[in-house]
Amino acid sequence: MEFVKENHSGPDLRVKIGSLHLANPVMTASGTFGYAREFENLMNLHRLGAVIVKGISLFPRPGNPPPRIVETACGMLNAIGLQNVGVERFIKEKMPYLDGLNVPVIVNILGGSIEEYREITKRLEGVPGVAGIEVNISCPNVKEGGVAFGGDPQMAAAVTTAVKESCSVPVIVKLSPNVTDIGLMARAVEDGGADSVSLINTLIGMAINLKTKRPELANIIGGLSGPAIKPVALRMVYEVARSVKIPIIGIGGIETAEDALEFMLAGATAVQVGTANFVNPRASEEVVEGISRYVQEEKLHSVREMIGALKLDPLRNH
Amino acid sequence: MEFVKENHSGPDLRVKIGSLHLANPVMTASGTFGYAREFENLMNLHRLGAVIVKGISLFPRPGNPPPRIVETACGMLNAIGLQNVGVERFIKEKMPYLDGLNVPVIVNILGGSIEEYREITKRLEGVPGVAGIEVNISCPNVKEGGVAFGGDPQMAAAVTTAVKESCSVPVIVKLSPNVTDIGLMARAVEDGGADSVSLINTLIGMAINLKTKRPELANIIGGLSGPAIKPVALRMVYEVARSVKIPIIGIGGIETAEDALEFMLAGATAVQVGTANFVNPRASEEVVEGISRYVQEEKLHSVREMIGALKLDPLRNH
Amino acid sequence: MPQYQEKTIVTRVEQLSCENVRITLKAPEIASCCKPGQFVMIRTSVGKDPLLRRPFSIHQADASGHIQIYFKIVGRGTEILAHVRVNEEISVFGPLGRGFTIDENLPTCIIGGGLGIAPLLFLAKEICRRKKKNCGPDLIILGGRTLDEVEPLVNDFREVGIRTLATTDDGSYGEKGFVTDVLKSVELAPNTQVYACGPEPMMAAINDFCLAEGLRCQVSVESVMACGMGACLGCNRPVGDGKYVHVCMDGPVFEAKELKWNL
Amino acid sequence: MPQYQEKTIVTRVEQLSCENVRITLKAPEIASCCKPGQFVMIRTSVGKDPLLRRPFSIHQADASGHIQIYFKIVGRGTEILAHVRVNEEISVFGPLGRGFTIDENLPTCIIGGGLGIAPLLFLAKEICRRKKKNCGPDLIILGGRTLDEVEPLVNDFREVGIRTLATTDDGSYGEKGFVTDVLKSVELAPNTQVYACGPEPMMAAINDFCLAEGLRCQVSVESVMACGMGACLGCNRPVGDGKYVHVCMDGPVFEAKELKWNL
Ligand SMILES: Cc1cc2nc3c(=O)[nH]c(=O)nc-3n(C[C@H](O)[C@H](O)[C@H](O)COP(=O)(O)OP(=O)(O)OC[C@H]3O[C@@H](n4cnc5c(N)ncnc54)[C@H](O)[C@@H]3O)c2cc1C
Ligand SMILES: Cc1cc2nc3c(=O)[nH]c(=O)nc-3n(C[C@H](O)[C@H](O)[C@H](O)COP(=O)(O)OP(=O)(O)OC[C@H]3O[C@@H](n4cnc5c(N)ncnc54)[C@H](O)[C@@H]3O)c2cc1C
Ligand SMILES: Cc1cc2nc3c(=O)[nH]c(=O)nc-3n(C[C@H](O)[C@H](O)[C@H](O)COP(=O)(O)O)c2cc1C
Ligand SMILES: Cc1cc2nc3c(=O)[nH]c(=O)nc-3n(C[C@H](O)[C@H](O)[C@H](O)COP(=O)(O)O)c2cc1C
Ligand code: FES
Ligand code: FES
Repeated sequence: MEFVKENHSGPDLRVKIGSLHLANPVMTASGTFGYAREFENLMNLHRLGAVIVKGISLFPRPGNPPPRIVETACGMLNAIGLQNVGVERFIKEKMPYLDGLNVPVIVNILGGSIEEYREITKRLEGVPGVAGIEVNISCPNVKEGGVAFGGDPQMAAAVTTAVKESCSVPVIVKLSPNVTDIGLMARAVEDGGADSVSLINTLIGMAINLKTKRPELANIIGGLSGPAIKPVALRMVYEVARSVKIPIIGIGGIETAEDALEFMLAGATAVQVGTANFVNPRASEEVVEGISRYVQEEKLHSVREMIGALKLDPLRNH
Repeated sequence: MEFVKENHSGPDLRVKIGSLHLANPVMTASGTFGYAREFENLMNLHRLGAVIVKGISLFPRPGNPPPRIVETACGMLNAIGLQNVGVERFIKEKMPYLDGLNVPVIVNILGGSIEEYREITKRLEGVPGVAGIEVNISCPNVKEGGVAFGGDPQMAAAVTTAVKESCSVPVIVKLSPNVTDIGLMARAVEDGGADSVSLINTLIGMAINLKTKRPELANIIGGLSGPAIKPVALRMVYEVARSVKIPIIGIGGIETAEDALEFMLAGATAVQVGTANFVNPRASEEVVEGISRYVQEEKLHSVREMIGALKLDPLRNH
Repeated sequence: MPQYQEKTIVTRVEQLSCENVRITLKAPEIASCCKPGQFVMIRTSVGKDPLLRRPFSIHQADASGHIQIYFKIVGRGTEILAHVRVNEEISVFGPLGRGFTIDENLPTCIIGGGLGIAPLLFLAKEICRRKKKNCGPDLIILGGRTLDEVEPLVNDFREVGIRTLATTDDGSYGEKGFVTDVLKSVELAPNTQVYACGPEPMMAAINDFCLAEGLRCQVSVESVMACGMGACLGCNRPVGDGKYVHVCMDGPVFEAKELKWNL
Repeated sequence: MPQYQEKTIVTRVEQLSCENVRITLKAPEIASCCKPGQFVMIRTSVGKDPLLRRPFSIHQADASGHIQIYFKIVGRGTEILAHVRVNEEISVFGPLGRGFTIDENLPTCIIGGGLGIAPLLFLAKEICRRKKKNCGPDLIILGGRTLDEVEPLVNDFREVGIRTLATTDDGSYGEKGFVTDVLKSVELAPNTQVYACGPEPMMAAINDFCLAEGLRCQVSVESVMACGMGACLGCNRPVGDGKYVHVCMDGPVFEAKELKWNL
């Protein structure tokens, strides 16, 4: 039996991502939760299924000039420009605190070349507290004319394999939604060795200020997140669930336990809460609480019963 | 001079789509304005730049079973299933009224094969009042395993050429946003002979009802429209403006004149108002009025000064 | 068919029960031309969320230019509407759809269940007006799950001058049972025109009854709606043979026997 | 640094001028620990649109557990906020950011322009409290475009017990001119601590003046914000050499000389 009946009283919320056991299916999305410490006064970090930290690159990155964010209808655009302290300072300054949390820490990584992804992964391998790696492939491959890794199945598979070869922890590949065929991308990284896929990253978008006649973001384009993108995210999770066998982590506009459970019905084993953390710093904990209540109220043996439990036969009563 | 100074007093709102002269840049998006007559009591149809009617197929289509629509955050999903009366009844029952309007009528067409697109176009050629054809390529090519025409540059170009060969009116190809590279698609249909591209059609999305554990739409997936998608639409218009020379028609979440003018700044020559027609039946007329006011207040010689006028140099005051 | 998009002013808000609210709106243009069974589309938010308008039957309309809607709080739109205050402005668009067909020469039986009662007050009043108050053989049956759903409206119906019976599923008000139990227990003239609005199973049962008894039956049905006026084709309802009708244009009132029921 | 996400209750709404509103909130946790110059993030809508919270300086905080914000209606969020009513609930999250550093041994000059006046009342009161009301050499200069932006607040500042001068661009209230004109015309002790908040050009001019005169100057600046607490990295501001500070964590109060100005 994969999930041994434990001697605890609460509902069974445990899920597995590859070899990674999570106490519940709720993680925080990369780039929306800082390095977790920012939230320590505002919520109980130990309640989370996992923490995913801001994307880390081989060297520090200053990020884009301002303005970096702008609100849109039921969403927001960001062009942070992957600002981060780099893998060395991350390990030295951020990991000790994260390692002290009683929660698996998944490190989101990014690079401009396959070698860079490999290097970061090697550097993270064996660092205490690193429970998994999430590979952000929505970055331009600088060696291949700036085409995003996430838009090309071959490149995505190659990155996956490079990362997988360089570490022993589970590797989650985070898919870009800006593609014609998300199922194809998911299969490519599954074939490349991914233990799991997470989706979606942000949709590429743009906002314009009519008064200044200028883009709202200094970077011109940015990534769209929030409730606005939830329907696209749900559809992609549903499609990917039909394309791969590895566990899926659903992301996109999740604000409540209901949202999270919908992603699980569509086929997700776990979820990530992103933009909602900005609106309600307790959002991710409230999602855990709500799922827990749901599992109890619906008298489920475990939350895992929800995974892919969407009914497709026509409802007579509709 | 392309636009002869006319002897009218109002601001100059005229734009050109191929050989088609429009009194102003505001059209109604296919599928959101019925066959125009539905709105005759509610607004002044003659104020529109053009009317685009519900997509027409070679034979009548009953459409999908209910539910066909569901609201989402700042948007809606639809899976109408391309219900329409077919080209013959359209010509007989709908065109006479439309022809009586003092406004160019653009017929949106759809098909399951290149031949079908060609047939419909031939049938429409020479029908009084048909001022242009908009080709919806977001349909599955039933002969090619159901891959959407709009997701494959070769197929999209082939459809374009077939339609273009079969009529003398301007051909607008309506691009699907569900692609990795929208610029590539736009170039393909430009090379195929399109006089213009319109974008975006709906993003594919899904909604789930947690209570019933079922998709909200009988068709499972549907098309996302409304303010939620505006940032994606603006970005794609901006990208396409950098990829092709033919005029661009911007679509996606446009509710106000400000929205429309933002699309023009991004590179659109004209715009279409879609979902907003449901919320405010006078939306398209109000967009015309607002643009007219803007051109006057900003003392522009013509609205055409707005096309692609986005400034990209960094604003010192930001 | 005239249609108006009006900026209406809220003149009265009545909390009829914990979840049921009645709102009176100054809407002179819509009030001047609407008919029983028609509906309006109401914008519940000035922002973009909730985006779409919500459909509501016209509960009453009067010569002074007011209309009323009567609704239950079931989600975000109705929640917002329930909190409007007097003098606030609401965008209302209508009247929409095909209403009830009235033949003043026929005896009438009006049956409402739960929120289905909403359009029937306007209907009862119009029938009474057309019949010049000669409503002796006419009957109204109002049903609901509990007292809350029925009692607050019964007086308004009684004042119309038509005999009104009430039922509740739990017996907390009127007869205990379903409206169909009452329907079966009363004597109806063979040429009675039945009007029904309520949950689908109720309307289906009434239709069965009417078919068996050879009575005419008109029903008012619901569907999701984006536009309410024939533009989106979102409000379809199967009528068999893979054919559909559109609730906003072809209805919301239909001859009961022409429909398929969602049970 | 304690931070709270509080469900606050509106206890007072003051329309100080056509566009400027002051709201008092019962927020005991935030009131108990906030410092002048800190801000709060306020949710203006319960729905999903507008989605993000809006940042507002803490205008006043008192021992009875109330805080105040003072703002101008500039867009949708502030429009909604301006229409809240007493007893309504608002979600407020804070206190956030680094506030002003106060040295009670230094003479003080507080300069506010337009909405930049907002955080300065709390600051003036705290300085006065720390100095045990010995504010003889201290000075407050409040400026704005017109009377509307200045006059409604002048009394509150005068009551603090610090000499308060006012200017308006159009001369409709106080001296005609800019706050910097006044600043240049008064005598300031050489070790004066200047505090400024207002439009960027004003703060830049004050910074220039202070640099020239060798005065200390702290400013409170703005930026767009998604989270207000260091999680999104959206609120950056260049400080030269391609380096950034983050207004919500490193500010909003900075040493003026460390910043680059957006002119
Ligand atoms: C022609 C017509 C007339 C109507 N007249 C009335 C009336 O007079 N009084 C009244 O109370 N209601 C009436 N309705 C139903 C009313 O439109 C819905 O209750 C309302 O749209 C719900 O909006 P919401 O935002 O509160 O709920 P949502 O947040 O949109 O939905 C909340 C829940 O209610 C369900 N729901 C949504 N729409 C409907 C619907 N049309 N019917 C049943 N369940 C629905 C949803 O599936 C969901 O479970 C009418 C509907 C139609 C089509
Ligand atoms: C730390 C901090 C403290 C603040 N304190 C106050 C205060 O005490 N009183 C007050 O009135 N305002 C204050 N502001 C500004 C306030 O946050 C904005 O006015 C508010 O967010 C606008 O919201 P809105 O939805 O009304 O406008 P939106 O609809 O978001 O925007 C409307 C217009 O206002 C502009 N705008 C948006 N945000 C800002 C901003 N931060 N600064 C300038 N222009 C902006 C937009 O570019 C747009 O043109 C503060 C900002 C920060 C960062
Ligand atoms: C401000 C911001 C920064 C982000 N940074 C990252 C990042 O560094 N790496 C990454 O993989 N995703 C990043 N994302 C994407 C989110 O992790 C998430 O995939 C996306 O926002 C969709 O989820 P949401 O709608 O719940 O926000 C960022 C998103 C936001 C809003
Ligand atoms: C109910 C509905 C039906 C539509 N039908 C069609 C159609 O028949 N053909 C087509 O090309 N686009 C169709 N569309 C897409 C719209 O024309 C438009 O491209 C899209 O809705 C985005 O614009 P919007 O956000 O302004 O609605 C439909 C959209 C909606 C909402
Ligand atoms: S609701 Fe749009 S057609 Fe009926
Ligand atoms: S506003 Fe999010 S980091 Fe400052």
